[in-house]
Amino acid sequence: MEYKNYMKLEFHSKSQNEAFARVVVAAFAAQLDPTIEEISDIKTAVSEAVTNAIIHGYDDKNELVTIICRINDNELEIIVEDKGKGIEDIGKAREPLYTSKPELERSGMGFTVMETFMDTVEVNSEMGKGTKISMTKKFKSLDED
Amino acid sequence: MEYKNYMKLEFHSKSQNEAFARVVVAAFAAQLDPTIEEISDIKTAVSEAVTNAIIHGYDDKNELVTIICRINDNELEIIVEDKGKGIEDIGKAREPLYTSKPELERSGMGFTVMETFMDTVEVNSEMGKGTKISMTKKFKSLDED
Amino acid sequence: IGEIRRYLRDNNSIRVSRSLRDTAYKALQIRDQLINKNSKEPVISEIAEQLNLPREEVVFALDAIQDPVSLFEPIYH
Ligand SMILES: Nc1ncnc2c1ncn2[C@@H]1O[C@H](COP(=O)(O)OP(=O)(O)O)[C@@H](O)[C@H]1O
Ligand SMILES: Nc1ncnc2c1ncn2[C@@H]1O[C@H](COP(=O)(O)OP(=O)(O)O)[C@@H](O)[C@H]1O
Ligand SMILES: [Mg+2]
Ligand SMILES: [Mg+2]
Repeated sequence: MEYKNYMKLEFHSKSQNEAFARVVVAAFAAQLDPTIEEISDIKTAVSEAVTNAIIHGYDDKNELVTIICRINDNELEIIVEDKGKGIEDIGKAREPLYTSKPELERSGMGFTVMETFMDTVEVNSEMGKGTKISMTKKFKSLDED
Repeated sequence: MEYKNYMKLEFHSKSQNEAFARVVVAAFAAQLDPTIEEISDIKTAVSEAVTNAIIHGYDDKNELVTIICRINDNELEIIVEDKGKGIEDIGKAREPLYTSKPELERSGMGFTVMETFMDTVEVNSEMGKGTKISMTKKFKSLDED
Repeated sequence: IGEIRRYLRDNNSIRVSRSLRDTAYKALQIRDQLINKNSKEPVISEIAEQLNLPREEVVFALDAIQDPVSLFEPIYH
């Protein structure tokens, strides 16, 4: 049977909202009946994308971050979007260990983490317009029943 | 110190999203360090408002419900909105035990419950345009410490 | 009097953060039992059912403790 669901969340780009955003996506994903490990994968990926929007996209200024989640059968799509400064060189940004803020002791592993825990990660960005990260993950759980 | 935060959530008017919406509001309210009782009050009120939007506002058709939460110091404002059929007589709708759907074994106590558990409840509605419930609750938690 | 007031207050105002952590630890216990019983990782609905809570609530509670996965993973050095 086809199963679809959708939600959109908008929140202030404050660091305390990172944990909130992570819980919202995980709670939505609960409908796909994941394991605790799968939930933890999703939360990790969302944390990285949201942290990037807050500290890189908006340079810690208070603006809005948007998350859209779509469920299509057993696949979850997560989009994290900011209207911030954008990424100049996406290829370089995605390289492991690359960070434009070494002074903040960033690890430069955010994109690598997203790629590790999600099945697909797509980055769209325009300088001065913002950045959109689209990630998908398929859940085994629903197949098995 | 002044403290402010904001979030907006949009989701399909499916009954399985009621538990999701309740947890989202609870997770947002968590930053006010609420007691178990306070969080349970809020969840109960949100459940009633969201259920009303789904079954009365949209007559179980699949449309969008919006929740906005604002924190102003130790006050939480929750707005639950639908673009559904609207309420003809708000005064009557708010009366304890009044329900337009007795056949569904509704208790008619939704608004009474919201009024009991929240400090203020405001209802705005226009026939054919939709309904907006605005509720506020002050949290003692932050005052005491 | 201050002592009594503090006692009453503490007992009437248990923070939700504490009850979330309690739920999370219970969820991890149940997860462990299910792994032992079925030799496979349980899904969230199986845990939620035993806790008699909606799945969403269990997911929310689990976020209250740090990294629930690594807590239960053997550590190799
Ligand atoms: N939302 C964003 N807006 C602007 N730049 C970004 C955004 N996300 C990532 N970047 C850029 O990509 C780089 C690499 O990101 P990431 O792998 O997460 O490492 P880190 O966050 O540790 O720097 C960042 O240093 C930043 O320059
Ligand atoms: N969002 C809404 N859209 C349209 N009508 C509504 C909405 N919310 C409440 N109502 C009307 O108000 C009445 C009373 O609501 P409530 O007190 O929650 O009782 P119940 O849901 O059990 O009927 C409902 O029966 C319905 O006619
Ligand atoms: Mg990063
Ligand atoms: Mg009702």
